[in-house]
Amino acid sequence: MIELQDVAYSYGGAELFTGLSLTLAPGSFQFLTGPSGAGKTTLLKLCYGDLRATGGVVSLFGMDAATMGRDDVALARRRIGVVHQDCQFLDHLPVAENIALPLQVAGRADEAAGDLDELMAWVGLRGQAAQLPPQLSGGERQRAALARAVITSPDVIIADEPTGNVDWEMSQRLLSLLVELNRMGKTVLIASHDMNLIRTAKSQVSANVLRLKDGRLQTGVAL
Amino acid sequence: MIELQDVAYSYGGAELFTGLSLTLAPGSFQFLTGPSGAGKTTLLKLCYGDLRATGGVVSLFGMDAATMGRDDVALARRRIGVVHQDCQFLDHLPVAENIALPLQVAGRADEAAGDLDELMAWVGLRGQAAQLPPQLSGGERQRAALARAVITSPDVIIADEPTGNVDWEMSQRLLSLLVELNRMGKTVLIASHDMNLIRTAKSQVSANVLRLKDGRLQTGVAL
Amino acid sequence: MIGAVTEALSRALALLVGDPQADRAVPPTGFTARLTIFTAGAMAFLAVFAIALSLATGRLADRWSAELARTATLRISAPADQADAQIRAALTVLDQTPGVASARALTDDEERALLEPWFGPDLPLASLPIPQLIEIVETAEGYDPIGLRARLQAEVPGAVLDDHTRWRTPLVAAANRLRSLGWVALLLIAGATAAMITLAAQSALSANAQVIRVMRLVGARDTYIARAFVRRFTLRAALGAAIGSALGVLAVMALPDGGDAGGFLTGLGFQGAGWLVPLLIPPLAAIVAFFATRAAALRTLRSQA
Amino acid sequence: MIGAVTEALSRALALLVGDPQADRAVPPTGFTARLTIFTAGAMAFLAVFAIALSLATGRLADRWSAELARTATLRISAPADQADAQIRAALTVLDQTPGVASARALTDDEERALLEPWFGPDLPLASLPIPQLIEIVETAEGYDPIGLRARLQAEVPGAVLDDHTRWRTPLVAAANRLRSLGWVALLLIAGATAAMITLAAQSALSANAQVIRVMRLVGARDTYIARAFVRRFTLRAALGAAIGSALGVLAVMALPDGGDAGGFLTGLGFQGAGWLVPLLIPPLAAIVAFFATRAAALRTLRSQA
Ligand SMILES: Nc1ncnc2c1ncn2[C@@H]1O[C@H](COP(=O)(O)OP(=O)(O)OP(=O)(O)O)[C@@H](O)[C@H]1O
Ligand SMILES: Nc1ncnc2c1ncn2[C@@H]1O[C@H](COP(=O)(O)OP(=O)(O)OP(=O)(O)O)[C@@H](O)[C@H]1O
Ligand SMILES: [Mg+2]
Ligand SMILES: [Mg+2]
Repeated sequence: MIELQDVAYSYGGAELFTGLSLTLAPGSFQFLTGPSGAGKTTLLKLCYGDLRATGGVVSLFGMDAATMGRDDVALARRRIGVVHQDCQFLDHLPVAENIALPLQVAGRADEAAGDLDELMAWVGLRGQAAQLPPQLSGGERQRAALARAVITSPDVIIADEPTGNVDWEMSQRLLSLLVELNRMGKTVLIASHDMNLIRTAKSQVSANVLRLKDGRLQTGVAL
Repeated sequence: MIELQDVAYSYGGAELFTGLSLTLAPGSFQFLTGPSGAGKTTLLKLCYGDLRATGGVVSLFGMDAATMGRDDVALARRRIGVVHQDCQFLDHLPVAENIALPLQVAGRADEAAGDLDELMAWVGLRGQAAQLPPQLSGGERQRAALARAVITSPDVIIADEPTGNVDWEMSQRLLSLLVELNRMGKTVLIASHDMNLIRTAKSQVSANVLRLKDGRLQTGVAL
Repeated sequence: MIGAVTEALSRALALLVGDPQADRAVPPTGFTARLTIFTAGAMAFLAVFAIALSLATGRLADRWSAELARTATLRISAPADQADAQIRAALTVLDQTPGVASARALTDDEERALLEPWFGPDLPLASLPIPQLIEIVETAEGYDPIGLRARLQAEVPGAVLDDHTRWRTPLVAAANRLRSLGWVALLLIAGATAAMITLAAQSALSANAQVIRVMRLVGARDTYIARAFVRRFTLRAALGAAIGSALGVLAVMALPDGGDAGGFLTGLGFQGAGWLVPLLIPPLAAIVAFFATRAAALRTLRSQA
Repeated sequence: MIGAVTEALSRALALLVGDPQADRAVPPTGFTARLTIFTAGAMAFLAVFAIALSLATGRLADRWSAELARTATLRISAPADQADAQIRAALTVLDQTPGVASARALTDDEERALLEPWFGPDLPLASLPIPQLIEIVETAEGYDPIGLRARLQAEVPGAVLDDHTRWRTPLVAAANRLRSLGWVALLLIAGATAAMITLAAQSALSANAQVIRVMRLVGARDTYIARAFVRRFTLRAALGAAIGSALGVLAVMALPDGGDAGGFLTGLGFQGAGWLVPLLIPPLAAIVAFFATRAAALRTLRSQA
């Protein structure tokens, strides 16, 4: 689905990482860990075409990301559900509409009704459906962002620190949602610092743990 | 220092909590836990005068928060270092200036030089001093926010989820900074979901754990 | 060629046609909204005045040109017995001069009317040795006064040509200056409006950077996002301009009417088809806003990841 | 009382006096900055033109009033033998009429000059039974034409008073209308400028909501925050207005000079002290911006926690 070959990235100064290769096979479940500032967010952004590699080849769904136009990227995004580290919403629209936004944009608004309700209940936002995003708590924002990322039932789900602000119980619940989606064949990539969460996940699904440190990516890390 | 007596708060709808009392004694170290959406952030905002209680009395440094003017609140804030859950900065100023901002505003800019360097090294941002805040990683932002909160060496430090985006090692490091400040007599109040962190803290300092759930505040919670 | 134009037009229309859902992506109100409406309104109001000024001075210049420029006077002083002959000779010369539309001798009554302000109505014209006057009406091209003078000197020695030039030129120039001033003001206003709407659109776009980021994140295409902004701004500019023009027209109507008092300065208002000109302002403002916002939106979008 | 004013002034100045550190809190550039500078500039430019128009039409109205209003003509047609006596009688009457500053009979040369356009220079005035003309110069208050006519009819039967009123009134009215149009335009421009700067300031403030939140969070007082915004906007408005006025003055200077061609329409430009008027625009714009931004900033601050 998404492949990075010998990829390098730098924000203008020194290179953050070089010679990094990674394949997100369909149906795989991967965790990305590493110290703060190692470049996890950067790596995820490469995977959904938000940044362009300064070296190497990134291919999204078989297309070379370097040759994709802005509309190609937009279309690819419809197949990738993304949870940003700092969740952003359309602050003037109620949470429910924000969560349904990807369907809206893809012209599939009619699919929303049933799924939306169920999904919002699952992430515990039923009571907040009519609130505006700035009126949500930190954890509620993260849950709304996750709901928005999965509502289109995309092929790939990329989540950057999706449980940083929620309690242990809720993070279990969110994890089980992702595991469920993975069982349905979706590819999942999650950046996380929460070792407990990763351990729990490994008990439920065959998850691979990647570790990004000092510009090198280790795969199959044992905890 | 900060006292809440029989405090209630509601965002217009149902009451989030009522009859809540809490005293932050000088030199105390407290953790605030509770499920996402319980009202932790709301409670902290009451403690630094960002919100006004809809019932009961909040007193900041002996003054009734309800009677404080905007300038009084501003002056009280100079004695309270705050780490917001969503860290915000002046996006056009480099990280170092952002961290020194509270000194600037209080007219104590000359004190910055030595402390600033040391502090930035401690939170691991020496290399990022000249970057702009939008160019920081999620964890770096949190560390910068913590550094900004403690640079004036305020009497009270209130941090909302200050380690949600940093790795375990770094969160230990930040914790030891807060413990150090607490040993110097500062009052510390931290909202956190991270039970490991709280456990570690309890081994270093006599920390009290508060739990906010269903509108009720339990004190002295065992983990 | 026609195909390309049609396509460009239909794309422009597609950008305008409402997708109520896409529209909801842009926050409906806020200061930039009010700023746009107000700017468009204020500028339209000023534009109505500038147009009124231009049209009025245009009429003034035309009238002065017509009244002053196209006539000249030939004065024939000759002994009574030769007068008739000289008049006939002069008329012949004038008939043959290119650029002279018509020429005729003034009757006694007309001469008396001319002199009345100074001498009263009872002037015994017949008994006075006053010159005979011939009124010359020029064609649009005008005649060559130097050539005409030379011929007249040869054939009608008693004739003096007074072609009013020293009167006409400065007045018509002044009226034309006023008129071009009105058009310059209009151009300035249009330019300033375009620039302000562009800037307002750009500040709205940069204030809504988060909207753009979120929309891109969930897979919206540039045109989908741009459309929402463009529609908003186009409609706001048109609305503001419509209000401003309406108020401007009302204000012009409320100005004290000059009538044709003096018959000399025309009132500052619209006449006939002139009333339709302010109707052009809102669509023009909308067009300006459309292109300004579209360029700004696409530029802003491309500058973002 | 004086104390209060002094204090208000010193507080206003304290808001303006630079604290380079506080200033850094506000992002230096961005579209609202450009928008403010441009708006102030464009409006100042238009204001210069409106002022020039007002001053020029003011001069025009004054001149027309002076030239046309303050003189009248008395025409005396009398048999040659009675002429002198009637002229003397008329002058006596005029001397005694309140509102007449001076009156004198035109000399033959002057009459000849008046008639020259029609009759040529060789008119044998002496031999003609043409009326004698008396020029009357009014005082500022003017005289009562009806009363004067009645007295003249009694004492100088051959006199006809022509007081030019039917000429004067519409012309002066037209010039005054143009002048007030200029002032109305000026008021409109000033109002629109104030409103636009307010809106620009408010959209800048709402675009910088995060700055305000952060500053409050770290314990900055409202005045500290407001000062940074107010200074920025005041300086921007002053800068923009200075540029706009300078360009406006250059543009007015570049207009083709009417000279006093025709002596009738005055050129659209500044004369004498008039050149100083555009200098007032930048400080006025700054004052407007100061109060507009200050009100907007304090309002925005108070609306936030
Ligand atoms: N726009 C930018 N310009 C310059 N440097 C940047 C920019 N964005 C990120 N960086 C730097 O690149 C490094 C990696 O950032 P990234 O956000 O990928 O880290 P991360 O692994 O996600 O960290 P965290 O766990 O704290 O979120 C950081 O040191 C950061 O300061
Ligand atoms: N401005 C607001 N208007 C209405 N409701 C609000 C507003 N802010 C917060 N809330 C609601 O109040 C509740 C408590 O919010 P708060 O941010 O205090 O939670 P929290 O305990 O900090 O949660 P988290 O752990 O997720 O950060 C949430 O359910 C939230 O939806
Ligand atoms: Mg990150
Ligand atoms: Mg919270």
